[in-house]
Amino acid sequence: MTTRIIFAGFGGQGVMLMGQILSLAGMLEGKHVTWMPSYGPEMRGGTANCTVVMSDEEVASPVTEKAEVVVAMNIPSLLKFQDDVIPNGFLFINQSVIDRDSNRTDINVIKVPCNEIADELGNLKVSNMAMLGAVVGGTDIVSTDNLFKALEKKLGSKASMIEINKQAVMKGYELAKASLVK
Amino acid sequence: MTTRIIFAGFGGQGVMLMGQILSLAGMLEGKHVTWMPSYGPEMRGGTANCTVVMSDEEVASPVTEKAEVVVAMNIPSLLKFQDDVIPNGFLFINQSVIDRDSNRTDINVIKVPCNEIADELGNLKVSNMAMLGAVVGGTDIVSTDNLFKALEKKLGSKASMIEINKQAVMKGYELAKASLVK
Amino acid sequence: MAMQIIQKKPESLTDKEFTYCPGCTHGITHRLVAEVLDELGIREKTVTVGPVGCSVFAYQFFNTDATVAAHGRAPAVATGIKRARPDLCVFTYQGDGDLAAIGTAEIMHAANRGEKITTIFINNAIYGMTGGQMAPTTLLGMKTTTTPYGRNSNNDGYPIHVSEIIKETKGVAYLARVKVNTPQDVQKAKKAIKKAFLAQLKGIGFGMVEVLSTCPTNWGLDPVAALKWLDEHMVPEYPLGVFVDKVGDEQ
Amino acid sequence: MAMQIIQKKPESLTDKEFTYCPGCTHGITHRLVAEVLDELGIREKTVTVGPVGCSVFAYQFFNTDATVAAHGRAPAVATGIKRARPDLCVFTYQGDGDLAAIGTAEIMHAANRGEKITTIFINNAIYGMTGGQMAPTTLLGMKTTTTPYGRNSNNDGYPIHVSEIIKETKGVAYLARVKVNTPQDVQKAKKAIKKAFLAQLKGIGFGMVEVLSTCPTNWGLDPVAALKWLDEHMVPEYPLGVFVDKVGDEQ
Amino acid sequence: MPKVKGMIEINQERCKGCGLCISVCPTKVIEFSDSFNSKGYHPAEAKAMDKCIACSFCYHICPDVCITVYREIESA
Amino acid sequence: MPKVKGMIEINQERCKGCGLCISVCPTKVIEFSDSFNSKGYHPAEAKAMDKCIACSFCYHICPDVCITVYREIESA
Amino acid sequence: MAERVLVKGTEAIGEAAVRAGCRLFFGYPITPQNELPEYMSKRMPEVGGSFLQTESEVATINMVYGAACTGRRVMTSTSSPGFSLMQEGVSYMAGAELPAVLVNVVRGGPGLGDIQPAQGDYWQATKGGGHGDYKLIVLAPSTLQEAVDLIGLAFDLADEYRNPVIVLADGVIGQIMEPVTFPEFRDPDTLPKHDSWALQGAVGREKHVVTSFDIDPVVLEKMNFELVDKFERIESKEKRWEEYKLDDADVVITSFGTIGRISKSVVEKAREEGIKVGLFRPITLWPFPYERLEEIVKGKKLVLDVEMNMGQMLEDVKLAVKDNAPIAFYKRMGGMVPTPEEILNALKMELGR
Amino acid sequence: MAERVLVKGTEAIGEAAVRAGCRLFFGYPITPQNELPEYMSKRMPEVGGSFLQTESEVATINMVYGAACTGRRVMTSTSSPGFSLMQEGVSYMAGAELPAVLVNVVRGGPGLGDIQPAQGDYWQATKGGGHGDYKLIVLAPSTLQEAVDLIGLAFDLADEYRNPVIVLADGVIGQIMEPVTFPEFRDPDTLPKHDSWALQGAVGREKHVVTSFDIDPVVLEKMNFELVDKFERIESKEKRWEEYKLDDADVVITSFGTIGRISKSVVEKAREEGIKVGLFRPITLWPFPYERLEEIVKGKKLVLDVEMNMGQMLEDVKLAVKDNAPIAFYKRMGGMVPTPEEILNALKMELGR
Ligand SMILES: Cc1ncc(C[n+]2csc(CCOP(=O)(O)OP(=O)(O)O)c2C)c(N)n1
Ligand SMILES: Cc1ncc(C[n+]2csc(CCOP(=O)(O)OP(=O)(O)O)c2C)c(N)n1
Ligand code: SF4
Ligand code: SF4
Ligand code: SF4
Ligand code: SF4
Ligand code: SF4
Ligand code: SF4
Ligand SMILES: [Mg+2]
Ligand SMILES: [Mg+2]
Repeated sequence: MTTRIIFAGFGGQGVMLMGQILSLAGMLEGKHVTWMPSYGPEMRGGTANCTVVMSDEEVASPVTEKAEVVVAMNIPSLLKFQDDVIPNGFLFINQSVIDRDSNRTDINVIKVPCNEIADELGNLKVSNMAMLGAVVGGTDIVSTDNLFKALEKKLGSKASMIEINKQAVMKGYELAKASLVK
Repeated sequence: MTTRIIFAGFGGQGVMLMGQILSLAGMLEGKHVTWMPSYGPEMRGGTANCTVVMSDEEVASPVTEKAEVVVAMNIPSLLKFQDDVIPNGFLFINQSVIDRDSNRTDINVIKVPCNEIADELGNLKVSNMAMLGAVVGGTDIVSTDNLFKALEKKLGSKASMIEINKQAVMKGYELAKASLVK
Repeated sequence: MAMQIIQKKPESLTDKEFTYCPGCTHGITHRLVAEVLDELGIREKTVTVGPVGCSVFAYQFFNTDATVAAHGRAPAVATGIKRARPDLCVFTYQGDGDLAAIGTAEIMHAANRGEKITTIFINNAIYGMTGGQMAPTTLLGMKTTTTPYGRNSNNDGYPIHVSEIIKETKGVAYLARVKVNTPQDVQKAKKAIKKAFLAQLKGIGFGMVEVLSTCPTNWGLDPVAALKWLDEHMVPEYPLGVFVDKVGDEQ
Repeated sequence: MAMQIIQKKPESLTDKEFTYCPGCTHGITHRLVAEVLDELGIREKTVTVGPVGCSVFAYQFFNTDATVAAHGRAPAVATGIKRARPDLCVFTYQGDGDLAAIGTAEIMHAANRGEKITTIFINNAIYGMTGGQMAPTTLLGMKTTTTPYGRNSNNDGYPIHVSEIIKETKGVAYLARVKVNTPQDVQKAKKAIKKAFLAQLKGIGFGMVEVLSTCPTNWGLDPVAALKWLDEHMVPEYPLGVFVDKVGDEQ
Repeated sequence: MPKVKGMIEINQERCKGCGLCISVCPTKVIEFSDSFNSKGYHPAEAKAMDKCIACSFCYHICPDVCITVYREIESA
Repeated sequence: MPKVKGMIEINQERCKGCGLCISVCPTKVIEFSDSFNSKGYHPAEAKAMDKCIACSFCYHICPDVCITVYREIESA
Repeated sequence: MAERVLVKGTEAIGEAAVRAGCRLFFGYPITPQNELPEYMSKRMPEVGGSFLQTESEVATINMVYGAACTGRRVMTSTSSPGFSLMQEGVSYMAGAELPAVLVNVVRGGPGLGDIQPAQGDYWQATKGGGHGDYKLIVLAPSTLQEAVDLIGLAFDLADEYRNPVIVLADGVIGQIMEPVTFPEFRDPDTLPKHDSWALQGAVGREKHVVTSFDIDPVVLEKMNFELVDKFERIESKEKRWEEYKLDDADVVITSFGTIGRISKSVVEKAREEGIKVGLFRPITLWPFPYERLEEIVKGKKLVLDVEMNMGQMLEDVKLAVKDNAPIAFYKRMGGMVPTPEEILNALKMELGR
Repeated sequence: MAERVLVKGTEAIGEAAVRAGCRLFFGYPITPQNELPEYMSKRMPEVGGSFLQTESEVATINMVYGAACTGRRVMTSTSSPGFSLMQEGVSYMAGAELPAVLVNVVRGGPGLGDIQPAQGDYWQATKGGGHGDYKLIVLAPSTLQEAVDLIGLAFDLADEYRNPVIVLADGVIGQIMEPVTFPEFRDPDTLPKHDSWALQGAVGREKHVVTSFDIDPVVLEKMNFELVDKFERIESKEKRWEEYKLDDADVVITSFGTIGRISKSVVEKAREEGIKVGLFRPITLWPFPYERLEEIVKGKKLVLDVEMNMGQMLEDVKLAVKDNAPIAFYKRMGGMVPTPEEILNALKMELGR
């Protein structure tokens, strides 16, 4: 099984980090993973995005046109990537910033109020972790255990920060689980 | 038949011009000709030299290691090129500058007091023409007619100069003829 | 009483939206150049030579014939065009990586030849396009992605003073350093740019304007703070001024 | 009474005969550099970086470890050596085609970085090695094989003033222009060269000496006349002087 | 002191919400819009147009050439 | 005025006959040799050595490092 | 046991170089390899090395030349246009027999092109983009782990043969993150010192000279012949490649680098559909493993060469295959990376299926 | 009837360019082609053209790029190291589809090499010394008359295909004097104006843009594919070669440029000794006449490739010959020019005679 996930948003939204932590979690899970950023002048003013490919086999192309999962953190990202989700795939929308709906009806759309979650926890910066939690909750692509290990590894020194990040992850996770049940 | 002639001397001795006039004469004679200079940093302080190849057929290599005729206008040129003359070939030595003999005994050596001839004619600059005359006199490689035509063509405008150059050629020519008879 | 337009987008710009980051003053200078082309009425005889840098898309923005030079070589490309067609007006638009690093030889010799071209030089103390590496004009102590510990003169050399250097070449007809971080400075900058074009049009020689410019993205500042940072940090290192003026005053 | 040697060929030269034309003052400057290496006792820790130009054979003449850089790139090569081995003394020896044309960017940035190397810059207003083409330093009106009608500023640009330009970079620790056409000047030149090496040895920064030099062959003059021509034509365009001196006086 | 009457037009689709115009307007005519444009920015909006004195500062500083400035004149 | 006594040695094989030393010698010690060296040049020759004042001018100007200069000293 | 870490390609290459004993890095920014100089600017001071951002790629390669003259391990990295600017210097280095590792993270070309992954610099790397007769050893990694391993090899080969070595990557290799295992740090004492020729100051010995020229063609020809000998030695000893499921294959895919890894998926997918496909992936692009490929293709139904260029390695494939099997070619260009599916389709087309 | 004149190679090339309508020359001195810029510095002002001695070859090629942008005929000339420095610019020109004629008077390499005649830049010229996928048309004259003729052709091909054309010569071609006949001066009105794309000021029309890039790989790939189409068109239409005494030949010598002419003497001398030798001399090195050579070599005893390099055209010869005939190779390097005698000896050795 191979899962391709596109994370997209503004530069400052921690999009790259989300992808990296997920990749690391995948690696800890014993999977083959690659992470690939979009690069270049697109970053200027436009969207920043990265692709994670996670697979039981060696990863062939780390570049992808279609994806099982798309995470849109802002409007331009939604507009750019929603069409790339495969039928029955997942689209995660950062509801706090995106005030509109997807045009897709053949996929699972999960809206996450990332900023609100982060706000509640008292630090706007963890809104990306809320989203990451939602992705894992929605797809079960890695275990929360490995996700937390990856998170600790990546955030490293700042132990104080780890707790709040984990909380954000769990909020997102549960929200996604709940929204799937519906 | 292919004849290769190396002209060698100091930068200022008109060595290149000698070769070019001979080539032109050869062309007028209906022969295939190429003229090739040595080039590069050798010119600095060392010898300047050029090679003329004259042939009934198309000229293959304009570069040559051995030559039917070598013309040495100064000592370094003599030292450098005397060994390149083929057996029974010709070595022309500018006696006015070269105060020594060739080490070769298997070739025709013709000594030409170029500067003295030129001096006599009242212009040191025509010493190269004296040598060129000697070469033609010694080898009959072109007719004096075509040599004169080439000379006129090359010297062009300075009609006044043509006469004295022709005289220098004839002096050298006769001297060479005479020295062959000996 | 009626409303009359007193300022609007110049004709010498296409409708294409700039690709610069929000608040990046590259855009201001683009507009100024276009206004000058409009005022001088030379759009139709102008060729834009864009650089490699954030302004690599300049060829899309100016409504003139245009090309993109290899990184740093805009002055050479402009020279080629100008020698082929001396009747055209040719200008280069270059960043500080483009002009002051890889393109050092080309700009120096275009200036020294008195090549009848105009150069707009955007000094933002950083490599914008490639993601915030040190430029030759980066200030001492400034952290960039290739000076993670701050620019250190011992290892990385000093901020280079392009205008002060170029003024020592004899072919320069107009040379000034300006900034574009206040409305007043913007208007002054335009005057300088106009003169740099007149240096070419009048056949006097090489004209160049060094424009102190912001890079909010790679300076890590919001656009308004970047304007202020320019005054506080760039100007002390790079004093404004007219270094050469053989054009004289416009009547 | 006995005879004591007071001047003789320095140790830092090999026995290899120079390949320069008769009377070419390249040779004088070679000797001066070698004398300075001798006096400073640094032959064994020096690396010579030769150029492409008539002095392409410098690597054979200096009795030091040596290499030949690509045309114009000696300052970059020297930088590479120096960064790898800061304990070594590295100098470049470059002509005006090498340094002031193709190598413009490399010398400017070595100077601006304050690279701890020394550069001997031979300004003979001509491309010697390749047969007398125009150099960036060729004087206006001067006939060369590529300015058959005389150098014309309108087409060919102006004589470039390398020292005046380089003095505007902040990494320079010592910079002077000298000439070597009289015994007195030769001795002065040596002092300058010594300081340019001390700038490196003391770790202050980049040291350079511009040496006005003759090219009898391509100037079409006999060697003695060339010495005079240098005074009459080169010096007025390129005034002698010390442009930067952070080395201070030697005790 | 006769007050000049001005007006501006902002091309909100082109605007990138950098706020430079807001920072230089001497009479605080301009503010960020609450809504997004299609690029996802909050564009500038002339919320107090009556205060505009047609000084063109906003035009001069706008890096994206979004602003057109008008001034009231005696009709010809 | 006590005259310093000097002496020079010219490496005639190395000499290229450029004449620079001749042109700068204040006491006209040096002239061209009549003979050629093996490079084909007329090398410089110290023909009036007794006039040499050990000023080293010839050494300084010689581009081919052909000259060694000696000066008479009190023997130690 | 060394730990697996998730790193970016550019950093993997940088760290691998540091562990191989490289303490000198010169570079000029260019996408898509900026993170490599950026990493080195941080890392070099930590390990007592030297990082310098140069004024241009022309300066870079000549600084590398200078540093290599001292016998120390030195590296640079660039992308396509930057590598073109280095050609004179590269030719000088090869002529002067200087060891160094040059990384080219290829992007779309020609000219300014774009900054996406491409393989259009194959000819430049393997046939000599510079003037004169020389060869660079060219290593093409297809995964980050391989990139890490090849960097170590690159330094060793450079030192052993006194020849520049190119590591030819692309934006995929440069930009992705993958788990890798790093080798141990090389003990500085085990690194070659090159005392017999390097420029280190002529203390108590004859001077050393490093140069790529001799004005006398007789001598230069001798130097050339010696280089040719060396190249033949390298050709006989250093060919490297990967064979993947070739034993029973009817079809051989040839590809390198990023396409090499993608082709493995093609092999799998094809086999799922009952088409017996195998992969021949040259790891050394020069020396190219002609003989082995020639052996392999005998009796095969088809050789499908796949590249992100107009058919550059294709010429080497043809030189190896000759008339021994039909050759087809599938290309993407301009920074487009083909998917396994489209390659498989191309393959099926060629097979008439 | 046009007159035969005895001229130097560099001047022959220069005058041929002037007659072809070239009025723009940019160049930087380098031996052995200095007489060409020198000639142009004199000649251009006479014909109302423009000569500029540039600050470097890097500047040169970018000036050529600029001049070519205006649609006017422009030329430069250099020798090996200088041509290496032009590689980035050449790639840009090919990418931007700019016509121009580039003369490379090849000298001994690699690196600084020497200044004697050589052929070591064959790969650089034919396989793309710069980055990315592009091809230059490469013409290799073997006599001065041919050089004169090929210069005219070079300008025409450059204009027709909007592609740079290299004239690959060497120190022999550059330095010799031979009799040549010059063509008439081209009427300026008959020269292509390139009004549809050239930069001339956007007077009453949409702006023109000349560039080698697009940031979007989808678009860049399209540009790439169009280039490939063009290259295929050139391959199908522009192959040129000379066949000499091949009809009854047992042995085929393949060689180009200077060696091509020398090989004719080999053919003669060999035939005097009863060995039936013929010559196949590619005139366009790219596109290389593979098909014709393949046809010719069938059933031959031997193909002897002779070059002044380590075997560069040899690869193209192999691509053409495949297993159809045994191939031998004879080389000189470093600026050494082989004599007909030594080539004949090599040939006899190969034949076991
Ligand atoms: C030969 C070459 N080297 C490097 C690059 C990569 N590159 C693109 S833009 C740039 C620098 C941009 O900085 P600057 O010129 O200051 O312009 P800015 O983006 O700051 O406006 C570099 C190094 C390139 N395209 N070509
Ligand atoms: C890349 C390159 N371009 C051109 C040349 C040819 N070349 C050799 S020396 C030289 C100029 C020499 O002039 P200069 O530097 O002034 O030294 P000089 O001979 O006058 O001492 C040139 C252009 C070269 N070797 N390499
Ligand atoms: S990166 Fe900097 S210079 Fe480039 S567009 Fe953004 S703000 Fe402007
Ligand atoms: S050509 Fe000029 S610079 Fe070169 S050695 Fe001769 S005189 Fe000296
Ligand atoms: S014209 Fe002046 S007053 Fe009016 S909005 Fe703009 S800045 Fe404000
Ligand atoms: S300055 Fe321009 S781009 Fe910035 S907010 Fe104002 S109108 Fe928008
Ligand atoms: S030392 Fe002085 S006096 Fe003696 S020969 Fe030399 S120049 Fe003449
Ligand atoms: S200066 Fe030196 S080379 Fe010249 S003539 Fe005197 S000794 Fe000879
Ligand atoms: Mg910048
Ligand atoms: Mg010079």
